[in-house]
Amino acid sequence: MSFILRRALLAIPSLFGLLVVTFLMIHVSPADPATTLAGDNATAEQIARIRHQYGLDQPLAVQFVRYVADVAQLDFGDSQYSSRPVATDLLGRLPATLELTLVALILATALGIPIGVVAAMHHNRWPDITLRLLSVAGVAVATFWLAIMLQMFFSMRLGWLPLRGRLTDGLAAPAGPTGLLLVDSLLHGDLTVFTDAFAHIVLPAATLALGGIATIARFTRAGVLDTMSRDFVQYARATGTPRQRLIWIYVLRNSVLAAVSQIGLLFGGLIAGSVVVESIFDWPGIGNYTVQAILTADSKVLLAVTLLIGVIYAVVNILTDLAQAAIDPRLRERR
Amino acid sequence: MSAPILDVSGLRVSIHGEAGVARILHHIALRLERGRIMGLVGESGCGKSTFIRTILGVLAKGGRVESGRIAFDGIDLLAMSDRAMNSQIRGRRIGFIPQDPLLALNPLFRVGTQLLEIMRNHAAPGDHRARLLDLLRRVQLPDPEGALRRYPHQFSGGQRQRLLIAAALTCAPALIVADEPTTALDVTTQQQILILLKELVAETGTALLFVTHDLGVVAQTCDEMAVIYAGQMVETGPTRDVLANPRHPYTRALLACHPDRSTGFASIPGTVPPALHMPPGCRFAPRCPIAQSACPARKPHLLTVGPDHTADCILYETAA
Amino acid sequence: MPPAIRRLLRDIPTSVGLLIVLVVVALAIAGPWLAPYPGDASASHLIRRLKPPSADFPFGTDNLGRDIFSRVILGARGALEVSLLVVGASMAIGVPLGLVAGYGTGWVSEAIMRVTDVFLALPQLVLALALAQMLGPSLESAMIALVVTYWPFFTRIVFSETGQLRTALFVDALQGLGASRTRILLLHILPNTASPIIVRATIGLGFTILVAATLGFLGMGATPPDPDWGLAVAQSRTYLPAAWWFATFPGLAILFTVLGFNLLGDGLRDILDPRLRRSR
Amino acid sequence: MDLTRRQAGALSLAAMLATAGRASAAQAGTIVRSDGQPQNLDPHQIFDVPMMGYALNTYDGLYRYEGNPPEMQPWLAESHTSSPDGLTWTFTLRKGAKFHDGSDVTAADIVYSFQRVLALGKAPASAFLPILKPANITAPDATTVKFQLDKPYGPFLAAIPIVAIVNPRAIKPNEKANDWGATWLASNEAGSGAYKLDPASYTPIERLDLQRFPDHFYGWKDNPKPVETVLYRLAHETSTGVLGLMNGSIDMTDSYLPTDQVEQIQSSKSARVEKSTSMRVFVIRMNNAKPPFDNLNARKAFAHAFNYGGFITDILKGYADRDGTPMPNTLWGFPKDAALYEYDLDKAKDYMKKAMAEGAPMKRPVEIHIQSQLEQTNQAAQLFQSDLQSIGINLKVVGDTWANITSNTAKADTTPDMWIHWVSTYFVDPENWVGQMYDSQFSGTWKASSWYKNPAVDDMLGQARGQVDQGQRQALYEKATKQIVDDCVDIWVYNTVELRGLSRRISNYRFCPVGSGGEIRWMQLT
Repeated sequence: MSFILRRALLAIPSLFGLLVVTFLMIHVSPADPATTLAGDNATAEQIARIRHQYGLDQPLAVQFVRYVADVAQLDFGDSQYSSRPVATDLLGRLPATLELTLVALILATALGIPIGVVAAMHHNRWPDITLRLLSVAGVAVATFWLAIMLQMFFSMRLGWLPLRGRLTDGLAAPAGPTGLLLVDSLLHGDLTVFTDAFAHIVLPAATLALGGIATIARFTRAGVLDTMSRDFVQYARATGTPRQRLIWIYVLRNSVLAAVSQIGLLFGGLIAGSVVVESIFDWPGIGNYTVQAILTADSKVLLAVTLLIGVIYAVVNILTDLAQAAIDPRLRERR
Repeated sequence: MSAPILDVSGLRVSIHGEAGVARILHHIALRLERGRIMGLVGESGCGKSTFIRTILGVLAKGGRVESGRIAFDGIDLLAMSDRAMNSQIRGRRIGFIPQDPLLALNPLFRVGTQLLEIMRNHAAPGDHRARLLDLLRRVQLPDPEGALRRYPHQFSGGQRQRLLIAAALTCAPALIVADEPTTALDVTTQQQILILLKELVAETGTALLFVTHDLGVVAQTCDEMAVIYAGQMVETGPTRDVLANPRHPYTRALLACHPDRSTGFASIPGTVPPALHMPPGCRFAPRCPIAQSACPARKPHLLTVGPDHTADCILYETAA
Repeated sequence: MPPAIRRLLRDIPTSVGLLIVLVVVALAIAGPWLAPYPGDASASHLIRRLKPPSADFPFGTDNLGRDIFSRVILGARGALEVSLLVVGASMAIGVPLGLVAGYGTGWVSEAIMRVTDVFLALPQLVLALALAQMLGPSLESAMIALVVTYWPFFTRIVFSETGQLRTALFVDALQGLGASRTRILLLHILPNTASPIIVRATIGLGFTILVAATLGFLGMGATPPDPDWGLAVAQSRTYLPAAWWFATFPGLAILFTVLGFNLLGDGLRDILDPRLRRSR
Repeated sequence: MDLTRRQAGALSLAAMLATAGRASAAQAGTIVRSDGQPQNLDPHQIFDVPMMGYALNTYDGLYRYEGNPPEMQPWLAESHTSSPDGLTWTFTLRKGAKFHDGSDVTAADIVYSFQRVLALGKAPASAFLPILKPANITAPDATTVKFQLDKPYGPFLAAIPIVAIVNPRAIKPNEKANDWGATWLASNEAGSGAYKLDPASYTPIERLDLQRFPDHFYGWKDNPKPVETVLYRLAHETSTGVLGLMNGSIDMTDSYLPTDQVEQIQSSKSARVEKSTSMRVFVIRMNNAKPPFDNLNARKAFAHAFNYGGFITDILKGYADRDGTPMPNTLWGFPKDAALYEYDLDKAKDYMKKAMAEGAPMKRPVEIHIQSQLEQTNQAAQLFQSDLQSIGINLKVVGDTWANITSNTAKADTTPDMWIHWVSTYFVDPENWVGQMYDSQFSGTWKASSWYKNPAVDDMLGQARGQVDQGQRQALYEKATKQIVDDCVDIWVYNTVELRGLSRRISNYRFCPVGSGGEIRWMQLT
């Protein structure tokens, strides 16, 4: 517990640095939020009034201190675009993005690890070479292109999977508690919504997961090959442990250590990738919200999103450390 | 005399790697009777470990048995499939004690899990846990109950080796192969482990093939010994005979190097030949002080030089 | 043939990668002479809009009647230029900082690494988008954004390598001989960090092409009429699903190019980094 | 790609999902529209095309534009009178109109609504701020509203439908610190319109649900099969919206479909395209303050180099009407006899020579900013570029965004050399086009981003603005427009034909340039 607390405290300076960098970058922008705020037909005086009203005519340092003070009280301000509290909008969208990225992560792990193990077991023979080529291709494919191709094939040509959105329009989403449709629908025993939500998440999650599958497969493969050359594997073989059992239980646990450390990095990549995927599949998550904020120079939203992603990063890193400690007893003592 | 538990003859093993073919074992022959302890002695790199791996059927990648026979209790091990070796021999009838007990245990699993895994695969049905605890007490491990819940790195070196000795005994094997089991330990611990091993052999009636580079350990522990040089078996015989009356020039040189024996600092001139470029014939010939011109042409084979005492040297060719 | 190259060529995936990279480089250099309609970089032919693939136009034509095959070929140069510039600039910033931070021990080193960590934690695509938006969407601002987010990777690598080398015996020996700090850094430590830098740079080239294409797709990178691949996919969306060729071929061009760099990078890593060679 | 039945069966997961994949919005009474929401839901803060698509359904005004060309219809007001000097305007309200909370719409509510617009001072206020003080809006009785203007203002009546009437009883409890309930109304609704918002459904940008309001004053007798539920589900890319339309998951797209989509939608079983001539002009702006565009011959060279016919016929497939002036050609005040610029590269070269003789830097690279999200601006720029290249002018296309460009147009030196946009119908009056685009008093707004200053034109536009008589105003606007065309201030390309994708389930689509046909209450579902 103290470990988590210490890690959380360590993350604060980084988050602060992140805030400074983002704040500076946003405020050197030529785009004037006051113009956006005033709307299409506003006059110059109207714009000036709005600039004053939002404190946009204050020196940068003043604006920053004011902002940090607000953030410290968990007040992220109002969106300059929609005039709504940023925190409300962001929290409302977070479950959609979390659901998408978590499903993608599960998919990446559930497929990436076995692929990596199989490749390692057939080291340098054709299954290995094929899987290696495929996994590199998985990292090389442009997400936006893959998403469009999947849409064209599975939604338009075959009509098997929905084109867009998170749930068929008009279908009522179950009320809470998690906001994750797949979980909530099961909790409410609503199979219609579950099937529908599942059908909707397949394509975006698969698009998002592909790079992750490839990455995890690569690290697992390297990990298995490394572990296989270790003495304890020799010993286990010499004491007659069945091969499949040896690999899938004993070798795998050692091999996923490296892959697990990748998952932390991967999660950041998934969040970033969701910007593209959400826009193509009309997924109502923070990725789309972010793009909108970028297009409208909505600085409060951009700052909050950056902070949120920073916090998610920190949390994921702590979780990664915990997962590694759960796998490796030696790490547990080192803390 | 009953049939030997281990009978190896004419064994040749090579490793096929990127750089070429390394003929690691060139001519290995030995017989080990039931309940006896045999020390297998040689410098590092002479092929001792490869020999053990060959017996257990876990040769490294590219390893290939070119010729020869390994009979274990009359069964031809080289003819067995990997699956059969796994289910009938390794861990079940041949126990194994590795060189470095720290590296040999998976650091991520509890010791209990790992030892019970071996029993799960091989031991007769029954209360494995209780039997394991018995064994741990037998190898004098403190707090056996707690030990099962601990991880490998939480033990001292000696304790770990005791664990692995217990592991080798779990299935009451007819043969235990120990690969330098005391090398990684400090001298006092080494003594305790050796005494323990000797007691256990006497008690359980298992045979022990004890691989080491330490002649002192052999002298103290083993009934018989075999000397190996660059993949060739050069001398075998009862420990006392061989030590008292070494017949092969290499054995003599080795004994001369041993600090207990030699009066001054002595060493064998030259180096062990590289695995990829082994000399023909007798591989010791290039370093042998009494080599003859015929040595490089000699096909290796052991010659009887005394009661149960053999050596592989051109010197005894005529005497035979 | 040196053994390193022989080993590289014997590995099928690596040689495939090398082949692709060579083809892309050749296209980048000789594109205007190889493309059947080099004028289609900027010209438009309203008469032959959106024609499906045929003998005349193997990849079909786009929304302004331009030959997609030619534009895919012509796009290679831009993609390569962008990635070379971005990776080059990232190295120019990241490597010296990594050397200084790794070799020193004081607060300078600490400060550099803290800043690096902050930049590493920035969500790359989001930052790139935001920067591109702020500086005005153009290839130049996309490139600046990519450099801003990519240099820390080099700092990290060089930092850890230098840190290891600093404690190595030969550096002690050099210091003992009175070699200057700069001399040690440039002549002895830098060459020893070359391998991981080369590997990272190779993979970075592919990665940059991918992110630049994504920015182009989102309208924050290359601008029309650049024969940019990502931009082409973005423009093609209006004409889907009918004009499938418009989206397909530029996307495949991205895939193959990035694949080539990644395969080559993987191969180089296995050859240059002896610690990893075992895993082959 | 045809799969045999067995192969398809083997993919059991896909088979299980097949129903979900095909699931369409074809639920009785419900339609899904994929066009965008307004920035927020307060009709007094936001005033743009998406807001009108929303507010026309949820709010009512005193008058409403209907039909094409648009005509003012009595709406919450039955009639009005104005004093001969054009300063006093009196509106009589209809009786029985109710807000969504069931309370009556009274004259006091109208006063509150107009005062709120003025107090917030955002975009919808710009037509009224210079001529109307809050105190001068009064309610002599429950059905009469009186406006006393500071000075005569020609477009006053035309601007009346802009103001949505809001319910003060719903807003006042939610006011914070004199904000006139701005924060609350940004995510809620307080109107009397034909549809009411389900506030719980509101997720900015993404989704918004509307339910039919059975007690709407207009009644529903004219519409036996009205739309009961409207689901706004933004398609972030028009192309996704079109795909959704074709696979039946979307019933209504925005009205700016790419022309290339028309054929493919028409050939699909479930959807069609409505084509309506609008009042929405496509302009390529030139920054008259920057060389070479400060030179008339230079501007003419550019104007003659744009391939109007090719763009309209080949790229837009004919779905646009050539309009060489800043005025929609269907609106009064459009000068039918104006001399237009045609595509003629020889003339362009001549003008270029003249301009260069006068010292205009025609060889300097010129930047044209496009709105990256809007493919048509890109196509126009690229077409322009390839023609300009052939006469030796170097045009550089710069991808940009609306937010960015409109920030930059605040100053002449940050305004792009050229940029492309449309001017839509906010209110049906020439003031909405020439008035706000070319009167130099508006320089610094995006609409007047040419930085054009001609005192004669300023004078004419001021006069037209300051009187009520439409005949006199028409003459002034025609004259001013001709002068502006002669000055070749910008490059005017066409008046839009709006293309909206609709499900074949929807009939009785009524288009009006104000709101672009987004008014749902007329639609019938079959």
